[in-house]
Amino acid sequence: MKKIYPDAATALDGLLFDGMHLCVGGFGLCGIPERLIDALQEAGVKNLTIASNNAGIDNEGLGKLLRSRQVKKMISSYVGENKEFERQFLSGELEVEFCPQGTLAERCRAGGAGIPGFYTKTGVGTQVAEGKEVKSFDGEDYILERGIFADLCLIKGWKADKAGNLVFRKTARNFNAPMATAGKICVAEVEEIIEVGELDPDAIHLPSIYVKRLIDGSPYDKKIEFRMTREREDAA
Amino acid sequence: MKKIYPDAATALDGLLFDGMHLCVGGFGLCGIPERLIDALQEAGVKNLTIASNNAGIDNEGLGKLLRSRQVKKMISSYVGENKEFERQFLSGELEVEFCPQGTLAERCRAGGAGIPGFYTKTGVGTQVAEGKEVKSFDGEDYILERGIFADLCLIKGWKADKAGNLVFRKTARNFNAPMATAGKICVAEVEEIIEVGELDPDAIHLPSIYVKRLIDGSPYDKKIEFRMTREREDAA
Amino acid sequence: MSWDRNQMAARAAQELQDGYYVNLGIGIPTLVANHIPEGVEVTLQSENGMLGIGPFPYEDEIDADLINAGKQTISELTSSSYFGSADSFAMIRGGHIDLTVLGAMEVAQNGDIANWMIPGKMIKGMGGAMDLVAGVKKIIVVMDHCAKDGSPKFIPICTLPLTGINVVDMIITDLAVFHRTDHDSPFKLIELALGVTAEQVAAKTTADFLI
Amino acid sequence: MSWDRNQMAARAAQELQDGYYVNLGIGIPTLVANHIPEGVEVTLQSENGMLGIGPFPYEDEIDADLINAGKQTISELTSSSYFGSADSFAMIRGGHIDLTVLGAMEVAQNGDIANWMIPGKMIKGMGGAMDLVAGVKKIIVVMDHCAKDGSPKFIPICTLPLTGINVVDMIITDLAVFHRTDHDSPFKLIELALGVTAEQVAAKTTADFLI
Repeated sequence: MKKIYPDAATALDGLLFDGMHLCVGGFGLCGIPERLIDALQEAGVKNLTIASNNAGIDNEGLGKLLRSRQVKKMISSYVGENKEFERQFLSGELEVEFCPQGTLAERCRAGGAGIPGFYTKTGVGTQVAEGKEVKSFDGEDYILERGIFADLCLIKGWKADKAGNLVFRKTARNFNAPMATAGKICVAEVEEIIEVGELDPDAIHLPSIYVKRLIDGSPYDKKIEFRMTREREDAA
Repeated sequence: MKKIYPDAATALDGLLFDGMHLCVGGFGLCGIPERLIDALQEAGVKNLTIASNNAGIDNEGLGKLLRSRQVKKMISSYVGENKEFERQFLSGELEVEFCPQGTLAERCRAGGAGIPGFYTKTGVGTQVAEGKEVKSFDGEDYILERGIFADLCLIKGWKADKAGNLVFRKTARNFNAPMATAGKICVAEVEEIIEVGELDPDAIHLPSIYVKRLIDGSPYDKKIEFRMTREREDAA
Repeated sequence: MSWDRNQMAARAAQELQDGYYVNLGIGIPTLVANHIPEGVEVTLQSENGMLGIGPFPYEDEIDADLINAGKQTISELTSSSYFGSADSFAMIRGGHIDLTVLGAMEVAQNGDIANWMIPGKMIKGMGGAMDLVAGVKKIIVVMDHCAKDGSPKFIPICTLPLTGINVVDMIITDLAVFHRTDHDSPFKLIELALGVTAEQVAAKTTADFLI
Repeated sequence: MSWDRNQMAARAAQELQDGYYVNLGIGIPTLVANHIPEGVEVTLQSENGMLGIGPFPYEDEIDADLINAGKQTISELTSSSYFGSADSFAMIRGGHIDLTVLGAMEVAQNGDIANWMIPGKMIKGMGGAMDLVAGVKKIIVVMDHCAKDGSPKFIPICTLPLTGINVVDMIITDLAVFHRTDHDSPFKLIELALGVTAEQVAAKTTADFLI
């Protein structure tokens, strides 16, 4: 059972169709599956519904798919810093479902865990609750949120072994972890593919069962949205 | 903020009361918080409701608390291999709520995650579904299961740093992972307490926020329920 | 001639496909691991929190922190990974496990299964059985065709408390194999143990099935 | 004299207790980290998946894989840990974070808060704000007492779309501090900026509050 593919285009071969639903990992531009997004753009698949915490920025990340008008609907918690998004959204060309960040993460985790719905206090009494069932538990109101289960999940990891066991690095783990589980098939890109046995079995973030196709997407030139630094104090 | 206590009795000081609810980690005798269970027995606290996948065996693990008649109710998925349990259960002295193993794990994870209820296909149409709400999602029936949130969680880890970051070892992770989150306070026993910085921040199983009190319970003489081995083939 | 335990396990093993992630129950299902076909790579899941179960350990490798769901000592592989119980059952409930092989006390012709309790006897609990039958993609039951008293176990309606409703895809007994292509279809007798006839099977079965 | 941004942040920092796990919002709330009282150890959570946020990195430490929820580069501490978004919000929603400091556009006298959208303007989304106000044990709002046009922001009923209902525990403005002991009680004016009078505060507040 070979999981390793030579590039993003071949890794997505046979999986794409117009109108499909995707879960795409990353937070801002941190930990986004760049190579797979590029391949989606090249494949030209259209009318996509994408669950992703953000929608990239102009011409980075999912911003590329917005520019090429391949996205019908976004399910996101925050979509700032993106002019083309704003234009399509305001003109009604792009549908957006705003979902609280934690609810979005949990909806993906739930979908991946066979849980079609769960109750949360998040959003009770707000616009987010409109049209949703409200139920009281121990005297407190909660709203019913649905699990998300996509046709395809695209994630970015740090290292994976040839069996598909995968680890993330620092805050690039973010939505990649729950979203890897929330679909019929998950394709992962990583910075390095290593031999089976090189990862500590106690320290694997994503067991091989979730990673069905894998590419080495290196080299990466990771983008930073807000570069903050401090000054070194002078040696005394 | 000191989290480290000299022994199990002091770590439980001020936390115990009759009629309290507990979550206790472990699977069979693997990864059970032995020292903390012993301290519960010595404290003599009574009428306990305990969520734990198993109930120990005669005079090991929670079996000790059964023998001293401190348990009013168990919430478990499997309770074999325990004569005293059987006697109390059949005589009606002990109440038992049987819960499918995955539902029990998820109920604890949900309780710890602020989710009071979730839907699952597990148990639909069985005794487990009796008295529970049934809801249809996309044409399939699911039952509503409640989150578990206890007064106190007792878990066993492998190593923890002095800040409370904790790692488990192999299959001793089991229910210790979700149960650590499912209560007002979690007390952990580990085999070794190490310096802050000795654990890889990417490889921590239980972040320090969950571990409020910590003891070094070593040395451990871990029990094995079913010792299976194979023979080495003779060298050719 | 009926199949023995190993032959039943070997028959179940023929359902394994390369790349499958599989959960094996206790008893005969455990033996399936000994009959994995040449060229087929499968990864075994243990619901207490492990992917990639290895063989029983050598005496000097025994580790109390390394057990399977039957609480037996096991070993790990280079490809193994560990996780907690909630993540383990997220995997199971979420439909990520391709196949499970389980024992049963009864299977009904509509795919219901009963394998966790007998009224009047001490109840030990369902463990992970209800989660497995509800979540795994393909459910194979391996069981004796008849109970010790000779009564059929593949029957019109289960008499024992259920583990799951309409979940079983294949039944392998010591006499025959029944299969259905989907959960709206009836079971079909697709295979007989050497020397066993369809008539003999029918005589020992009260469930309706196609031949 | 009204408080400036740093003074407001310093006042919020006085609510920190030793051992607290804290989530700080973007803007003035971020400044709270610069005013943590001597002898008080707090651990900062970032909802994108980190406990133990360190200071901004030195130029040669910058790491694109290490950012806070505002997408700014940060550094790690020896006590830091990383986790995924579902685990991060399990922590938040589950009530494990002791305190959060957030900005707001409006707070109502019953504790409702609005801080995520203005009808007619481009909606950017609520990010993690709704999860934080629903899940964290203690919610402190830090905001200017009045909007730029001089209209009060602590008001009888929110006019903007809500982020959460009946969730705010304390309001720190440039003029005063309001607190309530539980979610059934009204807010009470408990502190004034130097030289500010209760009458001045009352004149700029349409919400009912106790003095």
